[in-house]
Amino acid sequence: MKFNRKAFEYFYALLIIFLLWYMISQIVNINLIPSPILVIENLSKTFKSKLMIHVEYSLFRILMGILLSLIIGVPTGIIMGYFSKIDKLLSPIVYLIYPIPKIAFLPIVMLLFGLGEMSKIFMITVIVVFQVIVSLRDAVKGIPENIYYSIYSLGGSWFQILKEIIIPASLINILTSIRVALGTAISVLFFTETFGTEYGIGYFIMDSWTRVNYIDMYSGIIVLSLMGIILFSTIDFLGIIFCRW
Amino acid sequence: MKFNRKAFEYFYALLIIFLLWYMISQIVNINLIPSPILVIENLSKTFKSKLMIHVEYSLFRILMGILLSLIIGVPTGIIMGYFSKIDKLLSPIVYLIYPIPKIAFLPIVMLLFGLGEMSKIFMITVIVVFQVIVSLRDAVKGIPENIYYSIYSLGGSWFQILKEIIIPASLINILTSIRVALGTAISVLFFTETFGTEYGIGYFIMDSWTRVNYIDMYSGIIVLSLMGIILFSTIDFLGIIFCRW
Amino acid sequence: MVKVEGLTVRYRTNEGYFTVLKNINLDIYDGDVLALVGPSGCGKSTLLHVLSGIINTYDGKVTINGEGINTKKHKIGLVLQDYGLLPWKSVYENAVLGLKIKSMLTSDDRDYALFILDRLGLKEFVRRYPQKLSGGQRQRVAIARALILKPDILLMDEPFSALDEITREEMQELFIEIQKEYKVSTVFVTHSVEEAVYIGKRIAIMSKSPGTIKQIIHNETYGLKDKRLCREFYDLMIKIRKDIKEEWST
Amino acid sequence: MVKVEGLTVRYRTNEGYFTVLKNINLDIYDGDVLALVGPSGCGKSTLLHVLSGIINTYDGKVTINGEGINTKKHKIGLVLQDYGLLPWKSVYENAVLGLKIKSMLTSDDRDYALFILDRLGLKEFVRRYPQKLSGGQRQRVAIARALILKPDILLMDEPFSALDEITREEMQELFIEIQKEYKVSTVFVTHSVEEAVYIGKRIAIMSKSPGTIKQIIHNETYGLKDKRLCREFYDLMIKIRKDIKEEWST
Amino acid sequence: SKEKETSSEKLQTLNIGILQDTDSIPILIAKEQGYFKDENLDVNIEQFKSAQERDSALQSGKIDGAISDIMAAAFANDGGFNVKITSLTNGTYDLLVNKDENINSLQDLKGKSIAISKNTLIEYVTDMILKKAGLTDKDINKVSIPQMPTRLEMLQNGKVDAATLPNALATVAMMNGSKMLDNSNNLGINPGVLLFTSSAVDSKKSEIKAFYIAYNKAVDYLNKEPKSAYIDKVIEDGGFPKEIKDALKLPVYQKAALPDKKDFDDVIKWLTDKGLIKNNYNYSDLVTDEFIK
Ligand SMILES: Nc1ncnc2c1ncn2[C@@H]1O[C@H](COP(=O)(O)OP(=O)(O)OP(=O)(O)O)[C@@H](O)[C@H]1O
Ligand SMILES: Nc1ncnc2c1ncn2[C@@H]1O[C@H](COP(=O)(O)OP(=O)(O)OP(=O)(O)O)[C@@H](O)[C@H]1O
Ligand SMILES: [Mg+2]
Ligand SMILES: [Mg+2]
Repeated sequence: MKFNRKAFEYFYALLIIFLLWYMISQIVNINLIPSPILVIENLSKTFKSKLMIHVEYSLFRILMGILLSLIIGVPTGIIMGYFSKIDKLLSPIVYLIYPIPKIAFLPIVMLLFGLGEMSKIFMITVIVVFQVIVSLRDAVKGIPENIYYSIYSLGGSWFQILKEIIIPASLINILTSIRVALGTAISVLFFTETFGTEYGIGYFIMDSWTRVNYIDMYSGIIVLSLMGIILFSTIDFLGIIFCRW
Repeated sequence: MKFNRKAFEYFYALLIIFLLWYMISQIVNINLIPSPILVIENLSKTFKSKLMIHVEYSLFRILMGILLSLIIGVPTGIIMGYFSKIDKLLSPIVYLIYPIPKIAFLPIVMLLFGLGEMSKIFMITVIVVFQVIVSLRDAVKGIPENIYYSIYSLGGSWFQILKEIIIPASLINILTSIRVALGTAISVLFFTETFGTEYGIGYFIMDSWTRVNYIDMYSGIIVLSLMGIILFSTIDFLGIIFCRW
Repeated sequence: MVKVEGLTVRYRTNEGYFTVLKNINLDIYDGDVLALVGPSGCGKSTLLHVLSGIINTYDGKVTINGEGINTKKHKIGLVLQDYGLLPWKSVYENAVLGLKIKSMLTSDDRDYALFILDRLGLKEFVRRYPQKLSGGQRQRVAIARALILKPDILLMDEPFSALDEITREEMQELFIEIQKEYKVSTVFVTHSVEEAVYIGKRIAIMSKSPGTIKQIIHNETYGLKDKRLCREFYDLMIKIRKDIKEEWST
Repeated sequence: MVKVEGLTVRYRTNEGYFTVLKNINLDIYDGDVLALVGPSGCGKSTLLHVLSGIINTYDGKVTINGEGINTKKHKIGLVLQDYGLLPWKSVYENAVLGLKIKSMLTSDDRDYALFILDRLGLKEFVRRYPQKLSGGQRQRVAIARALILKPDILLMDEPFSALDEITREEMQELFIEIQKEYKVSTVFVTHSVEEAVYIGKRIAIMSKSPGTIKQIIHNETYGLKDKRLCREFYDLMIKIRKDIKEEWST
Repeated sequence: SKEKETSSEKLQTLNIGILQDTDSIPILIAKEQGYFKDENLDVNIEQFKSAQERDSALQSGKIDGAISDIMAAAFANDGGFNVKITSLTNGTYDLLVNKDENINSLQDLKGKSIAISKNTLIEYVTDMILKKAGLTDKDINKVSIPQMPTRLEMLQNGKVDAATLPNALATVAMMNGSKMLDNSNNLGINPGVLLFTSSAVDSKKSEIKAFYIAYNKAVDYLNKEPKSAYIDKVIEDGGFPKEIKDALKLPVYQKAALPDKKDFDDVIKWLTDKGLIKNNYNYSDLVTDEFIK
């Protein structure tokens, strides 16, 4: 029943967006904004035959990218948040590297990781990981000192402090940073799937764009959105499961 | 004295990065990775005459973009976080739009805002604003219910609740989301400054890249990093001023 | 007058609804001082939350002077069990929060605020943030906030529980003094029978969970000077202790 | 034995350093029960924080059996003034946290934990999260945690302050019972002179801030049965009340 | 030129999008030498870093015309954006191989990887070169790398065996030792064109005419003057690498002319064979001879 309600909410959101889109497309009536009806029609005809394979590739890349970012970013962020000395050492480095446009290093990344999956996943990771680090660091810094008191007095090891206090206390923030990371990861697909592949929803959109096929392009965008919604809902669901207190 | 220490930390971070870079450049010895010495030499020679103007343009765009994202994103995020009904209405829409690669809407953005400053600032805003919304919403949701009790019993208006509770309680998260937004904003400069302008550090990097002038390109990247560091430090400083309790 | 009629409150938990208060009927007259005594977990705090407008989903009827609770209109001074201080506000800012919300921070108010803070022994801490105070000091900030507001209705949840005996007695005197002057209707929760008898005009005794009101005792010693030297004072304490022992231990 | 020699603690505030404890000398013998009485803000909690290893920058020397405080080695049971419960752990998980950290959660422990929780009247709440408990229930969870650990040293900061009189007395009895069985060295802070005399083997009286130890009184009534029927019990209370009135009101 | 100003009516500004390739050089020269001004025409040159951005600007009407190619024109029309090809431009595209690869003829490419950008003129030229050697898609491994500098680096560092690049970057590669196997010029194909949106064709006729007068003047200039007279400026404004200054072989610029019909039909056939466009366009559908007689 709860699930039904959720599904209904998304359905309604989709409806609103399509309605707005439809109205705009009818008012301005230019090819740049095709009618959503045409797009959905196209999508329903070609999804299985044309788009499915792109979704599979992209999903794999996103999940791997996010996973790697979390594996690297969560521990780094937590350590920086908890040990202010390490924060002092690392945050200047993070601050220096974070704003660099990673796409400029695409050639180097391709040299290191080749033209295949590795370099795509690496690009996603390297873009997303900094957001994770910064969010986690700030979250851990924000844990009030007195929450630690009981475990200090019990002589908890660093690992126990991590497990019993830091991770649960920053779980909400971990989920938030996954959400933000996910959004970013999906939208950078676009840049990482333009080379060395003919699959991936990012490639599909870019290729449709080159071919000035806006109907295909918007179909791809819708698929990307839906992918996003499914992934976001998964996180919301995890949040409900894990943050029950 | 405090300031000196901070400056020292950054100096040391720069040193480490340059050392690493130097070593790599010496080992691989390809023109894709020039020696940092050459880059710094180039930078010191050309910064004032060539790069300064690009920095000014970019700074303006970033600050405007961030400002707009905050003006839109902070209230939206707060309202979604506080009123769970509004959250239920809006978050599906946010989840749908957030992952869309905004670059795909370049033609529409150009149509609406032209090729000039407006469309660049808009692109930054539209990419960054979702990160701000999601972070803020989650932050406000995370405020424990009982913090509100005293103000409820005093009959505080919604505006007073906002001012006395929600904003101070989520101030750390606002700062975090500015940090994340800033990093993202700086790195998307790269995509927004490639048309309709001959200024901006993103343009400079891209232009140097297409001219296969890696020394210039890396000079631009260093400048971008330094810009980032200055902006990040400003936020750290604001954090110290505003979060004193 | 505050009138509580047939109040029943339920909390939602994972295992379903949990009835905390059951059919509470209670009148608090103007200028009344009602001491509320009850076993831990019987719903005293919940009742104060209802009276202060924090909880507003319940069965039954709660009115102030004939109309529903309107926190905007009525000035409700509340001392929460966990103090309810805002960590980002200094002691002074926390103390005047009530006035500020009611938007009438005149210079007289400021003087009064400082006077109260001084009386509560917090003068030297006005610029500190709550996180840097001791437990008792925090509690006094919460008391200060409620008093500085000069409320129409004062609700205090174990307001002196974290104070040493001497300070506690000073606070009790201060409260009696202020109560005399402003005649504010008060409900205060206490765990100390002695305190209930010392301060209360009437004493309400609650049952174990789900909380009901078992007895309301009119305190004959109310207003007497040097109560602690009176026999009646001790007699009443003994009676109440006997009652609650029977009542709560079943 | 816990030995405190020349302990001085300072807090850093915006206005500079603030001396909280000044030259404290104190011995806690094995099996000792030291009741600590002092005015609000005098540094009692700070002293417990030092003894429990939470604060470790101070002047002076604090040793347990001749060596520095080692929270990993010694089993320190601590009841914090604000309970120190973890909101993401259920009552049961919070209660066995100490055992879990010391990594020895046997099935005997589990039984003991449930026994203690039951004795504290928390049986029906074991699966609840602390945020859904009343103040007194939370405090009892904190007490449960300290007792379930079967600590070498037990430090309790106003452990019964949020409990009604009946529950409080039950808890006191439980504590005395457990203390008798396990002979754990205890320091407990209390605001109630009555409680100090009822439970304490020795009673330490602190001065106003900056806190020093003014007097340590050996409690002659310790171990007596039905103390509350003894004259000495009341005599000692009166003496202490007189002392603190003089001491603290200057 | 003073007299002209008074005689003719005020001309509207013409917005032209260019990319960083040698096709754009006559336009840069015309601006630089003031030939547009001579015609009393304001030309606003917008530089784009990628074909997508250029096409976006064109489709949103922010520019009137652009240096482009036949496939882009076909795509645009197929997508419902009417553009008209007005003339040919001059540029060459080279198929290069890595210096360490032992590839000396087109046949040696069998089984090798070639970096291209998919569904663009680069792929078209590559396909045509391969076709000449009797190779098909199956014989080689095409790798899509749309960013040109990245494609260059992948070639030079041996991540791909071969790559197709436009003139300027090909020169960089050759300076660094890459070998050119063949190019579009040898094949006699030239898909580069200048195109205008149909609304510009309708409403800015005199402007476009004036534009071509200036364009032809610039071609004359380029053919007459020694390279040294303009190369610095061209490198600066065109966004070309500095080090190719001496090595760069500019194409022989022709006065504005219409594209070859065979070229056009070949491109359309290539597009339809690959299923990239839905409609089959005739020469006259897309090309207008209004401005070049
Ligand atoms: N983190 C801190 N920073 C600065 N000063 C502090 C801090 N914590 C406590 N203090 C001050 O130190 C003094 C002693 O505090 P402590 O909590 O030890 O008192 P206490 O004896 O436990 O009082 P109470 O009975 O009210 O709990 C108080 O005056 C308090 O204001
Ligand atoms: N948010 C909540 N959700 C579910 N149950 C709750 C919640 N808050 C309190 N309770 C339960 O309601 C009952 C009454 O709680 P309340 O805080 O009103 O008690 P109290 O009389 O103030 O107790 P104490 O003297 O210990 O403070 C308790 O049994 C408690 O477990
Ligand atoms: Mg309570
Ligand atoms: Mg204390």
